[in-house]
Order: sequence, then structure tokens, then C-alpha cells
Amino acid sequence: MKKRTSILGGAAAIAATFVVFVIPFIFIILMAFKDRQQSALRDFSWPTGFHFWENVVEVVKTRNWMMITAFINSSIITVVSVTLLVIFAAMVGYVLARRKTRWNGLIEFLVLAGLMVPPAVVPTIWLLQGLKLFGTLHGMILIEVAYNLPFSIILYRAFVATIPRDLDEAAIIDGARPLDVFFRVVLPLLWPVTVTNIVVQSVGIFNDFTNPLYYLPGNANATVQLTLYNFQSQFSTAYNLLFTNILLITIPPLLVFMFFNRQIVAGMTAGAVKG
Amino acid sequence: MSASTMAGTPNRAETRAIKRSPYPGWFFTPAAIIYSVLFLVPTFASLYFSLTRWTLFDSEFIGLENFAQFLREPFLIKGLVNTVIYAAVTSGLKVVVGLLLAVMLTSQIVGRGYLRSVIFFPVLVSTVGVGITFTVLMHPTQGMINETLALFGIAGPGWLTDPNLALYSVALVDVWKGVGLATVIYIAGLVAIPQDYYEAARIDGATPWQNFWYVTLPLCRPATSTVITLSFIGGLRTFDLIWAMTKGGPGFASDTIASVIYKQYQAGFYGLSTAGNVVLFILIALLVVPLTMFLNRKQGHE
Amino acid sequence: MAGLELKQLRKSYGKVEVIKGVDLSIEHGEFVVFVGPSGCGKSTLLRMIAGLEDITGGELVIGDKVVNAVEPRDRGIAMVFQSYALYPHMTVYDNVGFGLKLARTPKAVRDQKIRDAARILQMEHLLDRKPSQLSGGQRQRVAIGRAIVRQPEVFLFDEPLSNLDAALRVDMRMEISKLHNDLDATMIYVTHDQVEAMTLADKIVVLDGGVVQQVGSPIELYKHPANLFVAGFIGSPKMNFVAVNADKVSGDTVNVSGPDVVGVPVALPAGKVRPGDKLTLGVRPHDLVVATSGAIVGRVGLVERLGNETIVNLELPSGASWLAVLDGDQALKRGESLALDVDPAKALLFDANGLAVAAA
Amino acid sequence: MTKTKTKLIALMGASTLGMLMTASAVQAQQSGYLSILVDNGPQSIATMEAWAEAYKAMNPDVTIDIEVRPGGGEGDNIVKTRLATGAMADVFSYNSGSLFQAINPTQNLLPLTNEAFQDGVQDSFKSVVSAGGEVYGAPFAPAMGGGIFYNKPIYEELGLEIPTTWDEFMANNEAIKEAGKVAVIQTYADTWTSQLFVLSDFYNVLAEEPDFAEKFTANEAKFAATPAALRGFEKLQEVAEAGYFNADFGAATYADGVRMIAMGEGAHYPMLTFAVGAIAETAPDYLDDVGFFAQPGDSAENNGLTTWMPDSVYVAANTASPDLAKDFVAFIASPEGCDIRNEAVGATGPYMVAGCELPADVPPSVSDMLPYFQEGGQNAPALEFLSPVKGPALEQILVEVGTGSRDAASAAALYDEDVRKQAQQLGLEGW
Repeated sequence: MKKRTSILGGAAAIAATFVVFVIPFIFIILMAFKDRQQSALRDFSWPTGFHFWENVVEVVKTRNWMMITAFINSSIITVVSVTLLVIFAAMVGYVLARRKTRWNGLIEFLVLAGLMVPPAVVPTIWLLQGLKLFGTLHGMILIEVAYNLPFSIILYRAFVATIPRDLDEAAIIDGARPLDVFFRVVLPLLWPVTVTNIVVQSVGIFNDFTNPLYYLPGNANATVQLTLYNFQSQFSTAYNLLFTNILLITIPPLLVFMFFNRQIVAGMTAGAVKG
Repeated sequence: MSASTMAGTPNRAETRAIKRSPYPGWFFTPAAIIYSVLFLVPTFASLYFSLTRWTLFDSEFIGLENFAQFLREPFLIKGLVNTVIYAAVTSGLKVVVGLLLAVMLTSQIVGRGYLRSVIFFPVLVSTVGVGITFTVLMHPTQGMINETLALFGIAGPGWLTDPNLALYSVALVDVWKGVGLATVIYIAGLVAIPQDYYEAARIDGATPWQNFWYVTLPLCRPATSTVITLSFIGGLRTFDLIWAMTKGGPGFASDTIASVIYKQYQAGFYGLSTAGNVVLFILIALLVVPLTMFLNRKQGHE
Repeated sequence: MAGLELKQLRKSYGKVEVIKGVDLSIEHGEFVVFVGPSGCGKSTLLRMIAGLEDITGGELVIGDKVVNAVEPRDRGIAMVFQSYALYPHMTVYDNVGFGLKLARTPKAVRDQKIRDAARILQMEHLLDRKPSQLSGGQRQRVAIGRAIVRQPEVFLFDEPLSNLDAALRVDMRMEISKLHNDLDATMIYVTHDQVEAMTLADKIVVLDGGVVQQVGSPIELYKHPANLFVAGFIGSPKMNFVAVNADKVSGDTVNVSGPDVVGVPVALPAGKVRPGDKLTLGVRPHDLVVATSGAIVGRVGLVERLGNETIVNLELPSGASWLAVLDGDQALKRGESLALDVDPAKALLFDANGLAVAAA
Repeated sequence: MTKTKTKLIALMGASTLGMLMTASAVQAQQSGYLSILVDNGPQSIATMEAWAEAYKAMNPDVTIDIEVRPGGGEGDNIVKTRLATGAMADVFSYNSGSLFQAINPTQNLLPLTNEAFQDGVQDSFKSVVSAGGEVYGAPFAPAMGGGIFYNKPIYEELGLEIPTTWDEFMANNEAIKEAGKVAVIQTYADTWTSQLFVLSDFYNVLAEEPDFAEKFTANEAKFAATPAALRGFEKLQEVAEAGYFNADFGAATYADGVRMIAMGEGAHYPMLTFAVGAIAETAPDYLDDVGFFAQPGDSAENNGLTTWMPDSVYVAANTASPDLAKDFVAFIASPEGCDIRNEAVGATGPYMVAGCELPADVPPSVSDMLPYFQEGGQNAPALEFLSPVKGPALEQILVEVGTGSRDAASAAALYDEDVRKQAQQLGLEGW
């Protein structure tokens, strides 16, 4: 009997989530298969002809294959900045959790402030200019690191607290220098929360729209979210291409998700929840 | 022979330990440099610029006039109220829906893997993409939502075009997109609850409802406070989705502080916009700091 | 070869002083046990020796070198933690070899040393496992193996057996003892369990409140505790205490009486106490014998009959409660009255400051 | 001054033309690299790409990189930011008139006053891309009018006449509504489209208050306090209250509006004439079904068109290759450039460059507009070309009027407040 209720409940849940969560995605996919005339109607209908491949080709070819450049740029920005974020945030979270000094209060305040204070765009651009980083991938990467550090630090600090200090000390006795302790003992043990960080931050950075818009002008520097602008203009809208574009740029996060799906919860377990 | 107690000559030659800490402060440096240069410095610079009339090309010091002007903005009060409503509605719904989904997903329900994936997936999709999609779906006459409602003889509202509804529609989409993260946080919180408590409760004859109310709810409070804090701050700062869906409209009906700030920025009122940033920061601090203190104190009491 | 010298060692956290000037010298090859209740500072002292805690004041000498400012890795020590502190992401092999790897020991040498250590501890079959796949005793062995492989001058053990069940604890105790004999190394061992201390130690250091209460061999401590604290801490079951006055001093015997005892004779050299002195009488439960009309009379409470001996809970007239361990099986009934006698040579007296009124 | 009479077709002497041609013939072939920033309207991109291709064909050693920016307010931001940080492309397109004044042209742009091609550019255009006595731009597109597109088949079906007064317009609307059709299309998903009733009414404002622009700039005239200026707001309110709008006016987009007017899903669509290009692109078969008339005023005698100067192309002051950039701009502003544009996106209105011809078969919506520009036609520039003051919130305020949540009078008052803020920002006298 219990079994039956669980099956019934499951079926109901599957049906409900299908309507709420899956249908919008099916809609995106259907739109991506339509031609321009049909897509302009924006209805949930079967495509009259399958134009998906044409749409993809058109989207990819637009503006001198900008989509390809954008994918390369976005990948570089995402991979490099997430790598830096993971290492730097873990280092801060580690020392912050382990070493109690009178600076801790200030550091924690700054971290929290970073979570809350909206960034000041124009002064930042000036600064990047002065550092010769404006409009470069390097600059963009550093910006993403700076803006996302607080969240990562908070996750890491909470997780480090769950790793027994004995392990650090055992390593110290074993002759480990601080960098050895961190890279060989602590960082590997932070893997679950690192996965959480990788998933949340890479998705956030890959999907970041506003920051590249400001800090990364120039065709050669386009990112995937900016490609949406090619099709969503003020004057005319090609919905089939727009949705093809949305579909294409959703693929990388989907891959990340499939890759780390099982491990996402584990990282949250000790990380975010004990925060 | 006899036992010695506290014998020996005191050796006053104190050797200063100059041993280095195993947790060196320089671990902070890479993060600190990036964060200070690219975040703190511009933020402090913006404090100055908020006191100027700034055309980007040159700035003129005008004292607090920007703040006076910003607070005179005809729609600022509405924007303030909207911001708080939006943050409260989204974080509240994420807590309730996220917890319910998490309870469901940690129970012995069929299709758990599917459900978990499907609920989490929207978190990964670009906000702008989601905004565009739902703007289309929520179209008052041709949108799929209202067309479906029409099949049942219900005249759907103008989700994004009715000034009284637009803000809530966007908030719903925000929940749709963000509830997956809340659910995952809750799942993590729930699996961390030792089974002993449930067993003890079962022996005490607790109903499933009592189980939820007296065991699950109190014991996943850390998860709750994480969800609330993250989504509340996110809600106060929210911009992408509102901008992608309504641009603060119709008229000014779904303006939040962030969108008001952005419009000032767009119009070229950089000093004014920067002053708005400062106002937003103050609002966040005023709401979030007491909120976190409240959540943490409650935690301490357990 | 390394002995240790602790000279007025101090440790404070802010204003709170937790180690209040410890002087101690440890010979090479000695097995020293720090014992005391929790919070007495024994672990802190051990961690100061390890280099995990900074030394606030005084000097620590290992071998012939002051090591206050020396990094732990250069102190020639190895440590076994209460939690074992095995690296969960490494196999047993890597756990044991981690220190060697950090020291850039050549691979072949490293492999040899790891396998030697594994053989000594009979855990060669475990080398490929992860710590999570090991039982408590096996983890303990790995932790010890990790220490052995470093070939330290000094082994430090921080309550290494407290996470094991009773039977395993006895086994491991013997193994550690055997290891000490085989390795000929100095070992410092922290425990709150005085049985471990008694069985393992060449020398016991009793600590309380950050102060060394007494240093000595196990039997010395048992027979001649320096003060009330040591007397109460060493020996199981605990020593019985009762407040008394000196009645009559005659030669090398003092008669003491109190609310619960009448005219108990205690062997004591002349001149140590005078009549009327307020003292505390201490008698170990094993040193009480049944008498027809003894110095101590009380009502029988709980009786534990173990066959070879009988443990009796005795309620004295003042309400205080004593334990007596009587030879053989004694069929005592709850509530009946029981009289006990004390062997004058085994009774101890403590003065008003709690210090032993020494017998010799 | 009330009306700027502009003459469409070349009165220009043959000498000017000849000079232009020789100039480009004599000039040596260009070489180098040119970056271009253009807004992301499909016609803008298509035109710019066509120009670049043609130019590269003539100068094989030139490489051109076209970069796209968003339009609207976001685009304004990008342009300002990139100018301020010296990261602007060599050549870029941007608005003329008040928005041009806001990008600090004297500091950020390269003067083009003495370039030979300027001889062929109409003075009325030069005046809206000039600052501090220098001319900075060249026309990017033809001139535009702001008025009302109408669907011809509906007019024929119902036997309606082109209205010359507001009352006639409203009567037409009533008839259309009674016939069960949508009388007026509004598309508030793209909020900027809400402004047309007010902005296109400016010819009528000037007809009654010839010095409104000057007084407005000097903080002496207000929308709320000037009945003629308030009329635009009232007209929108009247149309809204009469229920003439399409059902989905709140969610419809500009693209929807273009489709609806072309396909007869609505009878009137107030819009700028550049929409002709969009109609040609999305519904080419229906191009001939769309006509155009100026927004009627209250008197039939004085019926004229509010005109918009086209966007302009500018050269950034810090360009690395000023000569190449100028040469390319000259190419855009040549009759050849116009021909390439006609080829690429079709004709949408009268050119601002001497020697530029419209093809013979212009769509009716364009031919309906031309008389206003010709000799004897009546037109007046939009307010944004006569005054640097333009409040940023007009579109939202008008959406409120259109959705019935605000009345015309309070909307005008609110807009005056919005304007004050912007004027202060510009540091104008008297605010």
C-alpha cells in the first residue's frame, strides 16, 4: 500500500514538474525548429517544417561566425576564472576558518559586503583602463573572480570548519609546509564543496550578461550571452533564431550539470547548510 | 626519595617563538589584491562620485544633491516597496516550495532522479534566456499560458501587462528559475538530519505531519537561513530578470531600486545612479544585517 | 639520541594561562605518560612539544637543541592523534608514505620503508585500502605506521586508544609497549586513563590545572602520592578520603579519629604531626579488611560480587560513602552493618594543604 | 522659425557633384584597418555591411571589422562608456540631435567640417550634428517622418478618407472600431514606441507656439502649462480611453506592430517612417498595403509632418587611422553610398545628400511622405533637434497614460519634472 502511494505520488509529481519545468524547454526547442514566419506567432505548435539545422547555421554564421568566437571566449573566461576562484577562495576560506585573529571580523565584513554591495561600473572601467585590462579577457576574468569571491569564500569557510584540524596537524608533523598542507591535504578534501563552487560559479559566469557587456567591448571579445543581442534587437525580432541561440548557449551548462549532477548535493551538505 | 612538586629553578629567559603559523596570512593576498583593486577601490570611488554631477567626461562636486534628487524620484518609493515585496515573495516562495520539493525528493518517491534534474536544471539556464522565453509564454493573447487557460474557459490575465500583476509574474519566474538551488540546499540539509530523530519520533507515535513540523523543520533551520539569506539578498539586487522581462514596466509598475538605478545610469545621470547604488546598499544593509542576526541567533538557541 | 628537557614551559591564550611553568626532563628511550583529567593541559603540553602550539614562555630542548622556534618537521618527532587523522583521500600506502614523499625520499627507499612499517604492524594486506574501508583498530595501526616510518627520535601519542573498544584497547596497549621495546625510541603518551598510564609508563607525569602534580614511576605514584589529587587520581577504584584529627602521637604511629572513624592507627615517623592537627585520612579500597569491631563502621549499600573479590559500597555515619574491595566472595546484605580495619602501613595522611604527610 | 523647408532633390550645382566625383577618383587607394560600431537594428547592420563590402572591393588593402551594439538606452550607455574610456571604434553610428550633444562631441569626436563631402550634405542635417562651430557627422540614413501608418485595404473597405484633423482621425477610428477591427496599434513591449503620439505632434505644437523650443530649453515653457504641448498627451489619452487599441497592446512588440499594420490586423500605427524598412523585411508582400500620413492637428489648414533627422556616422577623436575613417565616411555620404543603401535595404525616405536618388518604385508609405518634404509641403523638426532637453522617462510615463493608469495632465507634469533633472545634468542656464 505504501508502495502504491509512492508510485501515485511520483506520477503526480512527474506530471506536475513536466508541465511546470519541462514544457518551457520543449517550447524553446520547438521554436528553434521553426522558420521565421511561424516562429513570429510564438505558439506551442508543431513546426511546419524542420528548420533547426538552417537556424543553427544561420545563428552560428551571423556576424562573421561570432558564435564560435563567443564560445571560445566564454569558455576561456569561465574555465580560468573558476579555477582562480576555487583556489583563491579556498585559500581564504581555509585560513579564515583555521586562524582566529582580530582581522577576521573585518575580513568577514568585507566578504559579506561583497555579497551585498552592487558593483560600481564606471569607476571600475576607469580602473581597468589604467591597468590596461579594459576590454581584455584577462580583465574580464579578474572581474569575474572579484565579484564572485565572496560567495565562494563563504562556501569554503563553512566547509573547512568540517574538516578536522587533526589532519592539518598530522600533515605538519609529517613535514608539510603550509602550501603542502593546503594543496595536498586540505584542497583534495574540499572536493565536494569545490564541485558546488564549480557548478554554481561556472554557470553564473558563463551566463553572465551584464559584466561582459560593460567590461568586454569589441567583436573579438564577444561572449555567448552577448550573442543574444544579435537577435533580440530593438527593431525586429527573429524568434526562431533567438530561441535557437538560447538553445545553443544552454548546452555547456547542461554538460556541466550532467557531469556533476550526482555530486552537487554532497557539496551543499557540508558547505552551504552549515554556513 | 620523594615526589617533586613544582620544583626547579624558574628560567626567566623567555624565548620568543618566531615559528611561522601553519595558516599563513599571505594566503589572503591573491584574493585580497583582486578584490580590493577591482571591487573595493571602485566602490569607494563611487562614494565620491555619488556626490558629484558626473557626465563621465567630467565631474562637478554638488554635495548631497544627488541623494536629494534620487529620493525625490517620483517612483523611488514605489521602487523601494517593490524591491522589498519582490525579495520577500521570492525568498518566501523559495523557502516553502524548496522545502516541500526537498522533502518529496528525499522520500521514497518514484522518478527521483528525473525530478531532481528537472527541478534543478532551470538554475543553469541564462537569466536573459529565461526572461525572453517567459515573456513570450506570458503574452496576454498569444502566450501559451493564457491560450492553455482559454482551453478551460478561463480568461488569463495580462501577466506582464497588468500593472498590478507584472511584479508578481516576474517574481514567479524568478522562483521557477531559482527554486532548484533552494531545493538542493534543502536536500543537503535534510540528509544531514540523523535518522535517529525520525526513529525516536516514530517510537513516540508521531504522525508524518508531526514528523515534519517537530523534527524536519527545526533541524533544517541552517538550510532555511542559507536559502533565505541568499535569495533575499539576490531578490533585493535583482535586475537581470526584471530588465529582460518588463524593463520595470508597464510604466513604472515593476520598477525596483536596481532598475531605477539602471535607468538613471542609462540616461547618463552617472552621479545620480551612483547615489542610487549607495541608497540600495544602505537598504540591503538595513534589511539583511538584522535578518542574518535574527537567523543566526535562532540557530544558537537550539 | 634524544632526551627532552622542559624548562619552565608556559602557555597562555590571551590572559588565560593554561600551562603554568612545567619543568621536566625525559631520558632517551623513556616511556613517559602525561595523565590528568580533561582540561588539565596534558594535550596542550604534548602539542607544545610537537610544535603545534606556540610556546609562550620557557624553553623546550629536544636532544641538545632549543626547539622553541623550530618547525615541527625539524624536531625529529612523530605524532599519533586521538582521531588517527588519516588522510581520507589517500590509500594506506600513501598515508604512511606522505611524510617521506614530502621529504623527497627516493621512491625505492620510500617503498622499502613503507613496507617495513607495514610488516612490523602486520598490515601489509591493507596498503591499497582507503581509511574509510578500515576498522578502528586497523586505522590505529596505520596511524602508528605513519609515525614509525619517519623514524623519529620522539614518538608523541595523544590519547591514541580512547576511540577503541575495551578489548581492542588492551591489545593495542600491549602492541605499543612492544613497539617501545623494539624501537628503542623516546615515547610521550597522553591519556586520561590511569590504567593505561600504570601499564605503559616508565614514568608518569600527573598534571592538573596546568601544573605538574607529581612525576614518578607508576608504583611510586601509587604508593606515595604527593598530594590528595594524585592519591585520588591514581588507583582504581578511587582512594577513600575522610576528614580526621590527630588524637595521639606515639613513636612511629599516629592515631586519628573523626566523625566516621575511631582511633585508626597510621604508621608515620615521629614529629610529622602533632595532636589536634586537622588531617585527611586516605585509604585505598583494597587496603580495607573486614574486622569484628573495626575502626570504621558503616551500612552496606550496593554490593558487587565478582567472585574473586567483592566491592562494597559503605555508607558512613556522616553520610559519606566509601568503597571497599574485599578478598573472595562475601555474602553481604544490603542494609547490614559492617566494620572494617585498616593496615596502619597502608593508610595515608594529608595535611590541611592537601600535601602528603610523607612516610619516609 | 517654424518650418524648415528642405528640398529633396538636387538643386546642387553640377560643379559640386563633379568635384565630389573627381575627389574620390583622384584619391589614392586606401589601406589599413577600420573598426566600426553600429547599432543592432537589422537594417543598420545590413546597410553597414553592404557599405563595407563595397568599400573593400574598391580598396582591397583595407580590412573592416563591424561590431554591433544594442540599441536604445543600453546602446547609449555603451557609446558613452566607450567614448569616455577611449575604447571607441574608429567609425560609429549614433543619434543626431540631443543625444549627439550628450556625448561631448567637441572632446570625443573628430571634426568633419572641412571634408569635401560636406558640401553635398544638407544644412538642416549639419545643424543637428554640429557643436562648437564644427560639424561632426555624416548622414547614416535617409530623413524620417513621425506620423501614422495606415492600412490601405481597411480604408478602402470602409471607405475612409485620409484625416487632416484630429477629429476626423477619431471619427475614422470610431468607424473602424464599429467594423470590429483594431483602430490603433500600440506596442508597449518596446516602450519607446509609446512616445509617437506625443513626439509626432510637435509640428502642431510649433504651429501654435512657434517659440516653444527656445522657451522650453530656457525653462520658460512647460508641457503641462502649454495647452498646445499638452495636446499630444491628451491625444494619447483620448485614443486609449476610447478603447481603440489592440487587445495585446501591453505585450506587443514593435515587430508585432509592423506585422499588424502590414497585414491589416490594425488600421493605424503611429510610428517613424523607418518602419518601412521593417515592413519590407518582415512582410514584403504587404508593403503596398501600407500608407502614411502626418499626425493631424486641430485645424485642417495647417497639416504638416514632424520630421526626424537620421542617425549619423561619426569618427572617434582618438582613431588610429583618421584619413581612412574620413574617406570611408565620405563614401557613405556619397550618391554611391545611397545607391548601395537602396540596394541593401530599400528606400525609406528622402536622402540628406545631394545627388542621392530614390528609386522610381518607392513603396506608398514613402511616397505618401515625400510631399511633406517637397516644395510647398509642410514639415518641422522634432523637438529633440531644436532643444538639447529630453527627459529619459517619457516612454514609461506615456505607457502609463496608454494603459489608463495616469491622465494626460499629470503625465505632462511628471514629464516636466523628468526634464528638469536632465537639464540640470546638462548644466543648462535657468534650471
